[in-house]
Amino acid sequence: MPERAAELGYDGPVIGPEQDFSSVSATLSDLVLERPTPRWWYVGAGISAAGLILFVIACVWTFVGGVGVWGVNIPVAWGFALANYVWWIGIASGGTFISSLFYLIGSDWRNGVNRTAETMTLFAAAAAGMMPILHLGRQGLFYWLFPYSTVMGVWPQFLSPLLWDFFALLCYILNSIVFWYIGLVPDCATLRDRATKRWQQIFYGILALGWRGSARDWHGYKATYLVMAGIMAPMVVSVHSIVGLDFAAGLIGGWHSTQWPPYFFIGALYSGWAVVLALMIPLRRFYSLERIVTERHLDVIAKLMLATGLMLAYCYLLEAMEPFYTGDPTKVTEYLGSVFGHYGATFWARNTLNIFVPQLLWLPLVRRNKIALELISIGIVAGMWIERYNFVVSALAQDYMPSKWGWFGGTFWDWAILIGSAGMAMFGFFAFIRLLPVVSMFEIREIIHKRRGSEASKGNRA
Amino acid sequence: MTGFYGLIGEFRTSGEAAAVARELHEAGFARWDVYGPAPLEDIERATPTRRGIVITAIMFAAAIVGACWGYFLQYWDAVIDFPINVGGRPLNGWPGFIPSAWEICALFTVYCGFFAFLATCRLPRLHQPIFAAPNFERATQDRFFVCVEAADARYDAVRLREIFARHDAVATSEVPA
Amino acid sequence: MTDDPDKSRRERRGPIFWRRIEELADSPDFLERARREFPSFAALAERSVDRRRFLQLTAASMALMGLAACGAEVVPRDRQPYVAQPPGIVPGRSRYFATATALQGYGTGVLVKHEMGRPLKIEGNPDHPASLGATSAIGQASILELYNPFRADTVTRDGAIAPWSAFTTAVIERRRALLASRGRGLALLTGTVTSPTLLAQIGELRREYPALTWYQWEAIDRGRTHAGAQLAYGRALDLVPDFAAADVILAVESDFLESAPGHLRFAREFASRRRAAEVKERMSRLYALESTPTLAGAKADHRLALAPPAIAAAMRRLAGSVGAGPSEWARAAGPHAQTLDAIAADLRRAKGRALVHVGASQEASVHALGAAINHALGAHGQTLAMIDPVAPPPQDGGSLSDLTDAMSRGQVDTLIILADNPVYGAAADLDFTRALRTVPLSIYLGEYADETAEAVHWHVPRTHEYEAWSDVRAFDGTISIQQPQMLPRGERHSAHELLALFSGQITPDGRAIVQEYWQARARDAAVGNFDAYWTDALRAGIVRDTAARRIDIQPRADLARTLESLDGAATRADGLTVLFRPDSYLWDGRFADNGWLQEMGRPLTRLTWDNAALLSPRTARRLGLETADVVEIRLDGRLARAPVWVLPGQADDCVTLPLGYGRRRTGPVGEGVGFNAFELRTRASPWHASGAILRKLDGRHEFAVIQHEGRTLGRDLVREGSLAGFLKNPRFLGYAPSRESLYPSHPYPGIAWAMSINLDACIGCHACVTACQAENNSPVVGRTEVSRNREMHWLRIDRYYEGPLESPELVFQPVPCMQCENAPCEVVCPVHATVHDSQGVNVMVYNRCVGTRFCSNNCPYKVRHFNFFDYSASDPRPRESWNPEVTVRARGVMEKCTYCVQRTRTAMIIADRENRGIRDGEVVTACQQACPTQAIVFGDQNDRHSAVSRRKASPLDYAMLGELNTRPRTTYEALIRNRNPALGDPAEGEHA
Amino acid sequence: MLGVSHQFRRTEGMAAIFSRRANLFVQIGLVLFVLGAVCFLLLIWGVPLMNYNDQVSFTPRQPVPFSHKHHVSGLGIDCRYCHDSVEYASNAGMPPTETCMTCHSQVWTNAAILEPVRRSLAERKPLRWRSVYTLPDYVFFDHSIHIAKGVGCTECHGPIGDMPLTYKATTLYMSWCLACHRNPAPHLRPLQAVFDPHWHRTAATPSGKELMALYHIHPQTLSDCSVCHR
Repeated sequence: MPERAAELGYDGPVIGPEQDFSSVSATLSDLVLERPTPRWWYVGAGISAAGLILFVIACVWTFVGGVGVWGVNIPVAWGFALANYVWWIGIASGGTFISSLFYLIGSDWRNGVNRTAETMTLFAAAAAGMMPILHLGRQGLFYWLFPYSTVMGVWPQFLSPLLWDFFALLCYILNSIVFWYIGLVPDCATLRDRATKRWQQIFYGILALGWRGSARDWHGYKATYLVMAGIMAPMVVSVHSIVGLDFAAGLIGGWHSTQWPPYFFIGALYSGWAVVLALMIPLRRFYSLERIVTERHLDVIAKLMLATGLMLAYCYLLEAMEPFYTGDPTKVTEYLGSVFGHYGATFWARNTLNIFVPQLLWLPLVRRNKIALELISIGIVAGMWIERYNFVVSALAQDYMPSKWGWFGGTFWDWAILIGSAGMAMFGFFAFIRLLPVVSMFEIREIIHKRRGSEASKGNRA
Repeated sequence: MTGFYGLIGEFRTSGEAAAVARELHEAGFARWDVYGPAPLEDIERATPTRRGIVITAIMFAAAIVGACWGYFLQYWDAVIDFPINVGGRPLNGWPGFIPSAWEICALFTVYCGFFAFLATCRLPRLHQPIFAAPNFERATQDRFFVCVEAADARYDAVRLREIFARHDAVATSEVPA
Repeated sequence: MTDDPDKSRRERRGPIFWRRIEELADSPDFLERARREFPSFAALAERSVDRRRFLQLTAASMALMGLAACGAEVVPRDRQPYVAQPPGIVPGRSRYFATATALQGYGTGVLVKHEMGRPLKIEGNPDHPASLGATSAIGQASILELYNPFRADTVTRDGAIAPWSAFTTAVIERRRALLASRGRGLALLTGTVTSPTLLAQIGELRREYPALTWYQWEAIDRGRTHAGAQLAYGRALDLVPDFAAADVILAVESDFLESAPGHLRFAREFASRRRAAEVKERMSRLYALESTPTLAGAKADHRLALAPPAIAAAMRRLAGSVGAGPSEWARAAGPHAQTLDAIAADLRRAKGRALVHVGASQEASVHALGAAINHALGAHGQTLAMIDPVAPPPQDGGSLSDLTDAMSRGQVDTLIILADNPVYGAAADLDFTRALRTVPLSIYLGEYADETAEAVHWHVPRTHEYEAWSDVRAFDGTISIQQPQMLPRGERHSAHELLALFSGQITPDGRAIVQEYWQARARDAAVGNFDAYWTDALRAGIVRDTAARRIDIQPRADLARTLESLDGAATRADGLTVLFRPDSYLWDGRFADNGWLQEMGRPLTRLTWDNAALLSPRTARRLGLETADVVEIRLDGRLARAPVWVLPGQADDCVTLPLGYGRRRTGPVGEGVGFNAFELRTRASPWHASGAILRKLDGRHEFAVIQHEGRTLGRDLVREGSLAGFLKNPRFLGYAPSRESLYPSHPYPGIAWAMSINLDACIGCHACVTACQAENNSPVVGRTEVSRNREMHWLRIDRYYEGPLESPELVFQPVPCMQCENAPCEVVCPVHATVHDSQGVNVMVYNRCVGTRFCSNNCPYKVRHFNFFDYSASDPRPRESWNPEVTVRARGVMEKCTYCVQRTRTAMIIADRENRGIRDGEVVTACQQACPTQAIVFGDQNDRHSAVSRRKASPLDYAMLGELNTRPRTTYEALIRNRNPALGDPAEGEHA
Repeated sequence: MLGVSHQFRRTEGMAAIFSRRANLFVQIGLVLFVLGAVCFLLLIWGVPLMNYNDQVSFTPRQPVPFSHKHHVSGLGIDCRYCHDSVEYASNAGMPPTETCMTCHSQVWTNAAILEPVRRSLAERKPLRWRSVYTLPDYVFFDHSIHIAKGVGCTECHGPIGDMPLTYKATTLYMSWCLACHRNPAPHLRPLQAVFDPHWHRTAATPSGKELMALYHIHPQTLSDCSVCHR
């Protein structure tokens, strides 16, 4: 098969032409069912597990010591936790959006990456979901945000953007689980049917729920999935817009602006692309999936990432224009402070990583260099965190009252939470790639079928 | 009864299976189905069903109910049960109720859709009679199967075998009940 | 400073509060502290835990996190009624008792609020001439001092705990010997004494021991004021200025707003002529000449920052100009001539209504010049009165240096120290400590086991002022009886009791001593019914008609000649001039163990938990120094290490060293905070010393500052104008509150609580902030937490600089919660933890708070504070000292100013019980009550006749950040500066 | 592509993985899941409302088995005889030992049951009563205003006049407080009846509405947070 790789270029098909139903089923299932766990997996999962342990320790320390162990203060009452939150939820939203929107518009390359994107969504959303709870002063009472009132007779305050956020995140995580799982059911059936070990048969059998692949079932399946995708696409837009509203609905000079919802969403999409690329490039190499996740995939995503990056650049320009357009001294000071002041380094770091460096993607040479692509993607992921950090912190640090200006600096535990949450998400992802097919098999079969059909019709005409 | 679940034919391509399905439909068979590893258009066209519209309708209804409940929950809590002056805003601050209502709407839609899908497929059901068909595990990999249940009023093993064979069935066998 | 030699010793010595966690983990007694901060976690570390135990503890911590909402949840407690209920005690109702506090020997009347027999809060005594109902920051914090668990409470002999009886035995033995020798070798060292009883007791001792020598010493004394009067009038005098009568005031590094005896009254009088909207063209004008910024300088309409010799020169020029000195003085060349002439002209114009007030730090010659100018301006009898010194100077012994000499010569064999901590505060060139160690028997009566207690044989713990009977005179001579507010804990005794022991009383009783004195005095004065007289004195807090008689006295005839003969103090040209100044709150260090005072931002530097070498921006630039650099100060061969703080408004080439820090031994709060400037202070130059060399050392100092940015950056936070402009157009601010909104306004038909703060009146003294802390159970968070911007004061006083930093004008702006009607904080709270009540107050429900902190983010005024750690639980003050009317906040909840909701609600309940409305003035917030200048007014703005409505009707009324449409209930009256038209706007720069 | 097998083993169906019984288990599992979810909801809503949690009828053991029934209903002693600050202070006041002894120095002077009271007086040590009604520290309740506004003792303390031993009669939940603060009318009575443990509404009693007007009660201000939380 490698000798046929030459046929697959960056403008080639999204699936190796030699691939058929059997080869796809066999290739992808056997990664999970037959293939012994590779050494790189132990290395990666081990590092992630170390991160996970760090996360658990940091969480326990935060619970026991209180959020005071972080660097948060007055005026900067939100620090890493909120930056992490926005960042993670952005990555998650990007994944869902790629999966749902490109399903709706029928892009066939989407079928090669949607499983990765959705899985990454799940773990990123889980990491995101931890942050708002962790950052509470009294974490144990987070359930007061539920509309639950037995002995107190008090309800939550529904006008608070945080409550919108709570509902948005809760519903989004719950929906993402179903959206991810429903896509897995037919693949689990394949695994069940190919499994030779008893535990595998039972494990995947239960996950497959007894799926038979009946045409009528498929019909209902497609209808459900279509409507779900139709709900999920606007939902992720709303979720990240609400995250933007957490800030935009506030009164803080640097936050009070209508542009944050789209700004945040574009950033989310951007980090979504970057994470998908950053995960897919090593994954297809280590799992030898070059014939299924082709270079065409990478090229398309890289181009889309470049386009999103330009949109983000436009947002950054708007961000720069607004303070001067309004002439509000608070906004001007805050903006200048974030550019040249105490947090200037983060401002320039984010511009470099998110805007300047990705311009290299204009060059096909760079787009086709997987190492460069990987590095740029990782740079964007980091750059997006820095952007969120700069956004959250610098606006708070220099607000209306100069007398109460004050700086924030992350403590060890702040970093532990950030790095630990990444460890947690990555550990989840590593577990996923050993247990479940990394590419949606039945959706690849659909592409193969479609391609065969079109070839056949072409053939007929000829 | 016959003691069999039905008669099953195994096919290499979706086209063959779809052709069988069309013929079965035209012949007026009711209790039959096509099994395959992906939702493919030709089979879909050949297999009449109303499940899609049922599920979509259920999801639409769920969306409406979810949105209304989401709004009402907030309205009742904030206006009727616990009216309190928050920052000088009106009690029924409806623009602020919309985001949560929408999220609840989305939650309802997706979950009702999921459960409706499971219900229409009668899942989860780990044991299915059809699993007893020889080679059926390839239905989720690369082969297509058409099975007519013995309970069908027009069930006629001889005629069915003839139809399957005409469409190049790889194998035809009886599925035990 | 990086390497602190005392640090490890401190760590060993016992609990240190308010440290950061990283430090905790390093120290050997981690467990001890961990137990306090995280009980379950400590238990974990303590035992050798198995996994099961770990899980239990973790689960318990989690559970506690959820359940331990605010303080304890519902924990059934036992109730113990009295066996016999004392009359007057009603559970849940507070009572007030009058007493007085003393500083430098001068008394200020206070009322102590009691709850179920516990003293809880200090208020000013409206009947007392030095208080008029107000208190100072130190006065407010005295209640914390009372409850300080680290005050000494056992007698020690050579550092070892000894019973009181051993001490009395020792005294009785010594007394026998002393009686035989008629008191030879007996020396008494006191601070400034105004207590009539104590004076009488000393008199009695002298009769018994004719050879007794009485020395007097205060680390920070008012000797120069008296010496100045001596120069001017030929005798020591106390001056009683009347700032309400003065149209033009010249403050010469004056302490009349911050620490001069009677300063609370002076501030009230001063402010009564400064609230522009009320007094209009009668507004007084204040000039200030000073080397280091004072509150008076901050409030001045025109201010000159001058080094000490330049102040003397300026005073000579002024004296020459107003006819109080040779007229050639008025023509002498010198800087700022134009300004000084304009001041002189203004003073002359205001003849009879002008006043010069000279601060205690100034040379006697400057005081004499001030007296001459006052005389020439006709101030006597108009704006100034003279009385005999309230504290009579000692007749024989003399100063601390005399005592040191006597000790070194072996002439003292018994020394009784009643003065506060002379070992710490003695002049550096005195070697007092070594001389002290040669005394065969030394006895020290001190509140803390401090540096002096360490150097003496016997340390007897002194009672707090609220634990003992005594009496004290105010700045005008009025006497107050000090009555104890609770029984002293441990073996604490008062000075009266100690001296009585030497008079042969074996079980001295403070009450009896004071009462006997007053009985005798009442007999002499023939007051008739002593009990009524006594009760009235206790109840009113003053003994009536005891104010000193005013003396009509003329300056010495040869005053002019004397002044001429005075040349400026000899100064060395090289180096900087060091200015030793008492700290605003720690004073001479005696309050160093008071967490409230340590953590109160200094009005001008905004520093907490630290002192620093204060330099002017220009001098710092010249020396290549900046804030937080560490320098070595060399003065006459003595060295000190200090961090630098660049202070705009400081005179060039002057370095101010605040005293009172660097305490080696006191309670754990105050030990090792800052550097000890006493180590550079000598007998000859207690206030100013020239020739200091600063050398920059490596390293940076980490300050705990409450305010980082000192300028308004062109924002309309503080609105201001000139008096002339205001009189021309009272509505010059053009401020009109915005009423536009997408939503209809919420109606407030009943009471609408509101507050108005007058920026003209605010002098930045921080009495209100301390009062708020005392009233509202604000915890002390400690140095590290302050440096992380986590201080918990609900009310802060922002200090802004205007104009060039070399000669800035200062503004103080108190910022409590604005109680916005359209509160941005409320809208973002997801759990209804902060909402409005029907009086329009933005209430904070601690027990509902989950701690998202969004409210604080969304507060444009940043007046919300968060319990990042369990500050209240780690505060060492005992449980019984918290105000039971206010929730003690737990970890993880937000808190903020509530307009003293406990006071408003109590008043509303009382009014409601009687089915009547609230009367104006019935509710007074803690800050308002403490404020010496009545800058803060609180009340019902729906009542058109209330004081707050009248204030808000002022054309100067504006809402800070009103453009955000938050509709604050707290508004400000704009600052008005009464500029001398001849001088223009100093904000545009002073050019001499 | 190492280890990938294209070989398919022909099998005789997969019935071996799950037997027909598996479906039953799944159904049982589903039912249990739904039941579990319902139970969970019932639990989180119900447990706080259970008597286990609200401790109504909690009757702590007291040093002296004091009977309100005997003293109030039997002897007709007014509440205020012992709880003397109830009309003018937040705290109703617990009687000092001397109050007990005003009578018990004359009657039942040797009763064994009163030994702790006599000992308290003799040793000048207070009696330690167990608290029956305990509010959290962040709730500030004022007896006097309730008395002044016609809220009878029994509204909160239940049939205190008929209690041989004092027990907790109400939940003291915030929702319970709010129920009255939002709608006080049904809980009001004429002032002269406030201390009557057996009072009940009669035809002649003014209506709750009239009493509210009489007492100047405005319920819209009563549910302000700052009424109780400071």
